Amino acid sequence: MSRSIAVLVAGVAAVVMVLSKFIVPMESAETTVAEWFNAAAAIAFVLGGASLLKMNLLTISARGPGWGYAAVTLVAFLATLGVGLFKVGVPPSAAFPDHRMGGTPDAEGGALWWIYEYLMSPITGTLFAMLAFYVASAAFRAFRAKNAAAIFLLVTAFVVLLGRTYAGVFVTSWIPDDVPWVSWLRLENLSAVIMSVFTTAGTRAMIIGIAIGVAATGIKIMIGLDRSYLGAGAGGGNG
Amino acid sequence: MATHAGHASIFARLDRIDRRWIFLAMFVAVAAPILWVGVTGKTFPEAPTPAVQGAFDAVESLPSGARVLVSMDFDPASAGELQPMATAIVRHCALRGHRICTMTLWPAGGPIIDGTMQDVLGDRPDYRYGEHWVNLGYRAGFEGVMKQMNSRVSLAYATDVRQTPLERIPMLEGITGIADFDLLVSISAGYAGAKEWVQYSVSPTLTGSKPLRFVAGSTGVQTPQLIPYYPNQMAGILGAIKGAAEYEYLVNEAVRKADPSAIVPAKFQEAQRRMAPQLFGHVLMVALIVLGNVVFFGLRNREARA
Amino acid sequence: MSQFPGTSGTPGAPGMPADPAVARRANRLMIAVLAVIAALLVVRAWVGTEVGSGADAQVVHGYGMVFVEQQGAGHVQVPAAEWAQAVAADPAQQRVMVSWPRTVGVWAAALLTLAVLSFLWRDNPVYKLAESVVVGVSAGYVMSTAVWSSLVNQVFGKLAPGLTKAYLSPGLTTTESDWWALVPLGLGMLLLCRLSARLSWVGMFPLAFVVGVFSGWRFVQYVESDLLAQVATMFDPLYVAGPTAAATVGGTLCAVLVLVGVLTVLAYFFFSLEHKGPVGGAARIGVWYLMITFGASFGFTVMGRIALLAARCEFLFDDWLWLIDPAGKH
Amino acid sequence: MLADAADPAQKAWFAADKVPLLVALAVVVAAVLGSIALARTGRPIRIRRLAGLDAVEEAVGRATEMGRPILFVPGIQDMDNIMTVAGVTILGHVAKVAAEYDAEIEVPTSRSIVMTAARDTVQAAYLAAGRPDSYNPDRIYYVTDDQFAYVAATSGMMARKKPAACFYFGCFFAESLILAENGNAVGAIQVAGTAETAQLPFFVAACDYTLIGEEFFAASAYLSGEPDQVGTLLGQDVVKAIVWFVGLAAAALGTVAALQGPDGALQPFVSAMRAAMGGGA
Repeated sequence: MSRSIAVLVAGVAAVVMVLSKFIVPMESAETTVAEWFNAAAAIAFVLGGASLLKMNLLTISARGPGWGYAAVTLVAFLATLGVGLFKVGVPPSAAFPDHRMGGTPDAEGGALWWIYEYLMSPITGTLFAMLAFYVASAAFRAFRAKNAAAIFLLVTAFVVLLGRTYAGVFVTSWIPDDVPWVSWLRLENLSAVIMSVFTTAGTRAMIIGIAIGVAATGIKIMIGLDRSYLGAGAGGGNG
Repeated sequence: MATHAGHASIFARLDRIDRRWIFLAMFVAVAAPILWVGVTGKTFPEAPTPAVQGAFDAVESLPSGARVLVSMDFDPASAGELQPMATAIVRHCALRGHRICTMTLWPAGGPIIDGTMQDVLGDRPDYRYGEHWVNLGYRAGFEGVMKQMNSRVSLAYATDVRQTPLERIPMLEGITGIADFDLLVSISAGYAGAKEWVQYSVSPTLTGSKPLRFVAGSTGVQTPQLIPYYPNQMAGILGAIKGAAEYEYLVNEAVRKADPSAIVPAKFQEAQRRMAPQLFGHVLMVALIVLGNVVFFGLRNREARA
Repeated sequence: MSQFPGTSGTPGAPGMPADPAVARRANRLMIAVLAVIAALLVVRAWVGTEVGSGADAQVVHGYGMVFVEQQGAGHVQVPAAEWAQAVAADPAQQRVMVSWPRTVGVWAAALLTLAVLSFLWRDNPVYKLAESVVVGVSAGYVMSTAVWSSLVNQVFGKLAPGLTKAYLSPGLTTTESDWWALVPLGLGMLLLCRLSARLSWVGMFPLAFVVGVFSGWRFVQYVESDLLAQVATMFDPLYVAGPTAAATVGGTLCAVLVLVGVLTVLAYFFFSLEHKGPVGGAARIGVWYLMITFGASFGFTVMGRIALLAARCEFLFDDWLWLIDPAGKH
Repeated sequence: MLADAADPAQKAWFAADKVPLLVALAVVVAAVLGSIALARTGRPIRIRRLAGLDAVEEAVGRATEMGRPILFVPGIQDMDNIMTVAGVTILGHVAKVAAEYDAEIEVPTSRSIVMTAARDTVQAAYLAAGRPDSYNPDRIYYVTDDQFAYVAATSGMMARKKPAACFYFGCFFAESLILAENGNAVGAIQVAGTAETAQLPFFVAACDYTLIGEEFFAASAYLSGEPDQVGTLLGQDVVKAIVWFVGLAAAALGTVAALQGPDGALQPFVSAMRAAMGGGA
């Protein structure tokens, strides 16, 4: 029963959003819903924090493997949340110098800013930077020109990799730049042609296909055929 | 056959090489040029591609005082690629005298805006907050924020980050919906970012009377997926650090052209400097793929013969 | 130390020599190489960096020093040269000074950067520690940002404007309560029910609402932007007249190749037709287009990865070790 | 042009410039719903052969011959991700083939719910293959939620057990590279499928077969055999076919108009159509 109501809620919400695109007076309905949607998105972040808290508390209380790391995560979470919510060390705002909560929570010099700048930035940045090492290792050990398709792919990758740096200019500088019949063969020009012709065409066809797929999913949610989301979690993503 | 056996053993040894040597090679390929450029200060000349030139022209062609909305939709994890773009575009806007409104759809984007504005406008006392630039900050909701801003910016943002109500901010006078801005810029590392801006805010205006001009800056991973939108739905794209370097080069050339004696501060050449580690990193990648295949097929031939 | 298990390096894992003697030798050699690199960096930093020029010159032994200047209510980071100048002018000045919190911060950032990089050597507790910290810190940061940027003004401010203005948000201009704000608050509360096993079914309703709204938007916007507007570009003429014969041929060829690419890749993604005859031929051409597209993606992705590594290296060499000063920070 | 056709009085409540969009949405709805209805009548709908799926049998056969296990990774996201759902559907097929060949299948997962779903699926597959006794739930296990820790553990397992066939079907991020690299190092046949565009190039370069984007979903719809899923696939094909012919016609019209020059008879029509569809003038 409650599942059917939920499916109905989703379907009605979707249809109303579609109609509001065409029926001008419904625009205010759309912006109101958007406001609720945004608040729900903000609360989803709170939900994310709460579920992290719950998970780590469970690990710690059960003395599960690696509970020490869970404790570190917990302390880091609570400390960051605390200094963020209470605006610890935030310089007062120019407009409201006397108000304790007048400043921006992550303004330069505040505790939250310090955590952001010196803990969060370096770790997330380095975690992403590690991928450069992994891709190098995979380059040597996994990317094999084992068939024509792979050869095509790798050769294109070479052209783009070299053509998008000075290496391309250097390697093919002997090709005259002022003879239009051959100048496109210079690596920097060739990589531009690959982007403007082949990537444009290939990606265009792919996003057309994806758009049709997204539309089909939307239709199925509207008429209640697709209910997979009911077993799903919530929250935004990045990435 | 001694030489042949020698070859084979080299292949076999290379095939079993400890991957940490490859990691070290990548580190050296990136670190050494950084030190070299850091000491010598040399950079490579850049030849702008059409998509970058399009982005530059979109900013350049606006009359002075035009209003540009810059959404910095990334977090510190991607700042290595995108910060130079953000700096270059905001700097270009400031050089042209445009009024800049900043915002972000990513929760960790706030300090990135502060840092960028401090870098670019720190020594521009003529750029007064509220009159020449304003920071709306972060709002949760991804596409929901775009939907609200399409109708009325003030629905999404009641105040700016300094808690000034929008109607009391001089530079936003006359701005109702997002289409009232003369240009939208999104520098984005993924969802929600440039693609969603195109879908939700730019494309709906294309059938109307006032299409919204849009420029995107994007990470290397995302750039190919934005290419089909250029030039119809986007005026230009800065793709990866190379796009940033080309844009920086165009802005710096424009500065030098206006005043041949002008010295471009080092902080505005970050992306151009980065092209040196890129060069060596890319060459190493190509070499590793080629070498890996030589080893692979070398060993396979040997097995086939044996 | 079972609460901090570091998975031991997996002996015999790919890329790790199987023979322990070889592995030991490789380890020793690698440690030696890393030690030499580290020693060079330390020696260079020990020598110190001269900041300022002429009479103002001061030698600073780098290592992550940050100088700040009082500006308004807060402090702003300034180059070391400015500090050198200020000290040379007045040794007792308090205007420009070393910021210990930020100096400690640069150290923390550098050590954490190295901690993460240590995973390349093998999985270890230090890496895991850095990872645990970032998971907690990111969640805390995002949650506090969501509260301040969205909930305070958009929800609390509408329900209790007086209280919110007095204690949380002095800039608030609303004075009347807007009870519609209870709806998102209620949605949020229901969403939080998902945390409880017994009540999680209640969380289904806000989720259904969010999914419904979102899929309605996506349905329309994907068709408008990625289907209709993309098909509109196919009106591009195949004949492109250029200023020269070469430009005309080139432009026309490019236009034809784009159209052929879109149509053949679409043909590849037909699933209800066997890849035989003309459809098969088109699909085979489509595969080539896809491979070139992926090759370009490959190149761009690699480019992005290397750029991020370069940024981290620059941080270590510039902000921490003061080996270089490309941005004029010192 | 279409916008002009609308009565000015109607503009007050109807967004006239969105008529082409309305038409496009109507076409998509009609195609998808019509195809689902057709599939529900029980008429068989043919789905073309997918090389990646054909490769499953070959790879499993080889693993059996060599007496080495099969590895299946259903991505690193939870069951709310449609790619994970599609991956688990394909796992059912792989497990069935494995049961028939009596090959050992290993499924490390990154989410506990995925583990539960995978166990159910594999058990059902063994039952369908008539070998319920051979099903071993211990080989389907949860490792950790953490991306890189998961990869480290899975890589170590790969080094020890040296699977002869590796399948990666689901949502992958940066770990795609590391998995494929390790699979290569142990000499496995590798088959992958994902719709995560940024990872596709790496899979294509490192694996023997890759199901690309929509192909991956098509494989899952085909294997599920549900009329609604197969019908949706057909509906999408219908829309693609319409796009195909409209695109071709658009290119022809655009070219003729360009050859006629700016004053040609076709130019106003082409410009108006293009503008109405959001393609600029």
